[in-house]
Order: sequence, then C-alpha cells, then structure tokens
Amino acid sequence: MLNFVFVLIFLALILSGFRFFKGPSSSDRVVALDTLTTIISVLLVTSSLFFDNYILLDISFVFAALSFTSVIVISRYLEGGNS
Amino acid sequence: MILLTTLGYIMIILGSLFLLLGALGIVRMPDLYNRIQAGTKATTLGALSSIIGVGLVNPNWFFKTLIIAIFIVLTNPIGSHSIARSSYKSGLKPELQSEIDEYKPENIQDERSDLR
Amino acid sequence: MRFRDYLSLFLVIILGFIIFQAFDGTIDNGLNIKQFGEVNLSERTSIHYINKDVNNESTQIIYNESKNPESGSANYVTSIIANYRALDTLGEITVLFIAAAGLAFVLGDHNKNNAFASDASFIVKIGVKILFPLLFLLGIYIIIHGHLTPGGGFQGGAVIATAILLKFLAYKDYKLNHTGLTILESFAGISFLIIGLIGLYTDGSFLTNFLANGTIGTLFSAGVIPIIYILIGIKVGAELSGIISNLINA
Amino acid sequence: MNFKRFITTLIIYFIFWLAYTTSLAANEIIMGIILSTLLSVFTYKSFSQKNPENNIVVRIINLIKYIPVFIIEMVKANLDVARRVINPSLPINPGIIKISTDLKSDYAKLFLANSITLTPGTLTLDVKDNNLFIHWIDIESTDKDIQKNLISGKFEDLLGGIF
Repeated sequence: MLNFVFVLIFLALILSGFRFFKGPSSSDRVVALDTLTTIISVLLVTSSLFFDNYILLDISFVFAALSFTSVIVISRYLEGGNS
Repeated sequence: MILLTTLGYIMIILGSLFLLLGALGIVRMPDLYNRIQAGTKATTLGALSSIIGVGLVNPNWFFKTLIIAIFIVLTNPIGSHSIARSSYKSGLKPELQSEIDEYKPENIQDERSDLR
Repeated sequence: MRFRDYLSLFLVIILGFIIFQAFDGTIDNGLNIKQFGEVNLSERTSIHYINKDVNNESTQIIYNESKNPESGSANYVTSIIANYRALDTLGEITVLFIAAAGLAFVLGDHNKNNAFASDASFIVKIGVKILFPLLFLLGIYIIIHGHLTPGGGFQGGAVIATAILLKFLAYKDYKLNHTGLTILESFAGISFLIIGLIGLYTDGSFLTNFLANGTIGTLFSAGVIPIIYILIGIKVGAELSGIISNLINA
Repeated sequence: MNFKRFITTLIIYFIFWLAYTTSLAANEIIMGIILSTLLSVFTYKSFSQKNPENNIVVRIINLIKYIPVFIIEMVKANLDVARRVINPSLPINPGIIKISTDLKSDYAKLFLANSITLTPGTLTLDVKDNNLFIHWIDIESTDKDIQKNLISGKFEDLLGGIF
C-alpha cells in the first residue's frame, strides 16, 4: 500500500524538480523549491510509518521549519534586489 | 481500529494524489502567479491529508502529526504570499488581460520612503 | 578593580584549587603527579577505556526499564559525542566560538544599519509573531531530548538561531542584546569546564559521567550528558545568533 | 503584568510542548511547565492579544465552527486546481483587486489572508491597513460588495469571533 504512495510522491518530486531546473525566472525556482520541500516533509512522515520509526517525525518538523525559513530568506532577497 | 487504519490509508493516498496534482500544476500552469496558486493549494491539502492520515494509522503519534500538519498549513500560505509579493515588487507583472491591477505602485502610497 | 575582575579572580582560584586537588595525591584516583620518566603514558591517556568492562553486562538493555546501563543514553550517537568524545566536543564549540569572535572582530560595530530597508510585509510580520515561540520551544525540546531523540545541542541551537533569524527577517529594527549573549555564552563555556573538572576530581578523568545514569529512555537519565548538551545548546544558540546579528547589521 | 494574557500564553506553549513530546510522563510535564513559564515571561506581550472581544468559550466555539468551513473551502479549491491543471486552456481572466475588511485584530487579518490564499482561485498579495490585495484568476465581478462576498464573506464573521 505504502509503495504506491511512494511512487506517487517520487513522481511529484520529479515533476517539481523539472520546474526547479527549467523555471525561467528565479521566482519560479523558489516556488518549485517550496513545493519540493513540502513534498519531502510528507515523504519523511510517510517513511516514519513505513519504517515504524518515531524519530523521522522530529526530523520532518525541523525540515519543514528550515525550509520555510529558507523561502522567506530568498524572497526577502529577491524583494530587496530592486529597491 | 481497523476503520481508523483504513481511513488513514485512504487519506494518505488522497494526500499523495493531491501532492502529485500540485507538482503537475507547477509544471503546466502558464504564468508565475497561477503556478503559485496551484502549488500552494494542492500541496497544502496534500500534506494535511497525508500527515493526519499517518497519525490515524498510528494513533500514538496523532498529536505530533497534528502539530506538524498545523505548522505546514500555517507556513505554506505565508511563504507563497512572500514569494508572490517579492516577485511583484521585483518587476514580474502577471499577464493581465482585463487590466485590473489595483496593487500598482502608483495606486497605493509606497512605504519605502526611507531608503538608504 | 571592578566587580567582574574580582569574580574572574575568584573563579580562577577555585578552578586552580580543583585541579590541584585532583593531582596532588590526597585522593586515590590513579592520577597522582609522578616524577618525569616514571609515568606510563598509555595509562595516563586511555586508562579508563582499557579498564572498561563492557562484556560484564549479562542482561539485555531494554528501553524504559534497564537501570544504569553503559553510559546511560538511549541515543548512542549522543553517548559518543557528549561522553566518550566530550573533550573533542569541547574543542568543536571552541572552534565555533573562535569563528564567531573573528566575524565580530572583522565586522565590528553593532549599531550600523540593518541590511533591509523596510519591514517585511504584514503577513510575514504577524506570522513570525506566532512562529517564533513555536520554533524556540522546538529548539529547546531538541536540546533537552538530545539523549532520547535525534538532535541535541548543536541542532537545537541551530533551530533557536533560525527562530531569531526569522525575527531579523521580519522586523528591520530588531536588535539583539550582545552583552546578554556574551554572558550566556561565557556561562555555558565555564560550566562545561567546571563539569569536566568535577569529573576529574571525583573519578580521576576529565569529563567523566559522574552522576547516576537512571532508567534508560526517561527524561532525567544518562547522568551529565543532558546537562552538557543543554550547555552546548545555550552556547551554540548564542553564538549562531550573534553571527546572524553581525552579518545582518554589517 | 497582565495575568490573564500571561496564563493564556502559558497554556498555549504548554500544549505545544505536549505535542512535541507526545508523552505524559511526570518528568516531561514538570519540565514543560517550567520551560513554558520561562518562555511566556519573556514573550507573552508580543504573542498574546491585547483585548479580545469575546470570552474564551465563545472563541473556542467559533474556532470549532471555523475548521469545517475552512476544510470544505480547501477541498473546493483543490477540485478547482485539478480542473485547471487537467485542462489548462480554460478561460482565465486574471487581475489584482482590492477588498476591504472589517476585522481589527492582526491575527484575524493574518488568518483571513491565509484562508483566502487557500480558497479557490485567489492569492493574497499584500495586506495594508484594512485592505487586502488579491490576485484572482477569474474575475467574476467588478462590484466591490459582490467581490467581498465571494472572497471573504464566509470567513469574516467566524474569524472576528475567534480573535
């Protein structure tokens, strides 16, 4: 059952990775990065169910927090670039 | 118990489908703002559904998965708003056909008067 | 002389007294100062590791039940970092301290303008108001549970610094109290050394785990490991926040 | 020190702590109470609200009412996204509009903006004073009242009751 979920999640990762590498403007890349990190958080949570391992939940939380911060940092940088 | 487990697995699968939908949206949508919309909405619901689903399958973790889900639902719109606003400020205008743009710098007074 | 000079003198005298006590032979801990040439260096450096008997443990270690197992921490990476290689960790936080001090020396002056010309948007500002305590508490949780779950002092300190980075990103007028940071940092460093010296005094080896280990898997277990990790967390959090503050106000 | 705000902050932090540890052992609870007290001493002023209009029971009831409305809107939004992703040549008529809100509290405005971002076809670009600037994929009307009803009508009362 979870294998199917992993296939779907990997497909989603590949698709948003495509936008991440192609994306004409840097904002497109940041959007793709945001999506990628959310998908990876979900992947970590489902992996914790798959491996029956509690600790991956902690890692997922920290990963989500850090990726949110990185998105805010990059967008602050893009915004300041034109001022 | 078996009911909760089944419900949990259904939510996980639905959630991952929404994640795939969000990724597809990012690839297929025509311009940046539409991509942000598709990406944010679909991944937020996908993440919420999958993570709560994991909590339902393993009820010992429910509280923890709940707070991860709340965190993602709170932060994802903030992040995408921040990206959208900064791209608008850095000059990436959306493709508007109807020319309705009430956020133009000349329509609102600019707060950046204290530039160094 | 000011008050802080007296305080430093007092601390140095106490530390010297502890070291002297540990080496002068009044207690029998195998470390008495000998004549040059009579010292067996292999005994001096690794005596406790050679004499350590790990095969004696006949029963299996069970989470949440076993009492006083070897080094006492459920997360054995933590056992290695904060117990077997605690001296190495002391060196690592010294490296971080020197990096932060060098950066402060190069960039200097905390009163310059912020890198950002304006505040972040309303939504980010109010969002950070909610997220800051959430992330700060997460950092504290990671530090305190370093011997039970992944993470520990370094990681938790980094999460705390992330929370402070968010404050800096949202508010252009946000300033850290650098005096307070310095006090926290020095307090953590000195306490780390004092714990090491107490270990030297009681068991004859620097940074020995001299407290009872407790039941494996509970919060108050693993002897001095959580205490050391809390001190490392305070130090790393303060140093990284100082680095962020220096870079943003450069 | 405003005692009520302090206690509210402390309880919220303690709930965070319980969610992090997911354990009811006595050690963890003692540690959690100590830490959340310490943290709320320093941050309760910026975290808690100044003068909420309603008492705590009404606010919690409103919160419980708000969650299903929000989730239903989110599912609708995703069906809308799915429709557009599968058929990207759907007619779109994007534009950025300004709507005004009656909400006073900062948190209420934040949650209104987030809810609008997560509901069909809209994305909050900015909030200035009482105005929200919204990127709308398909502008259905140019009349301000209809726009306000369509976009934020469902949430305003409930959010005004929560915060």
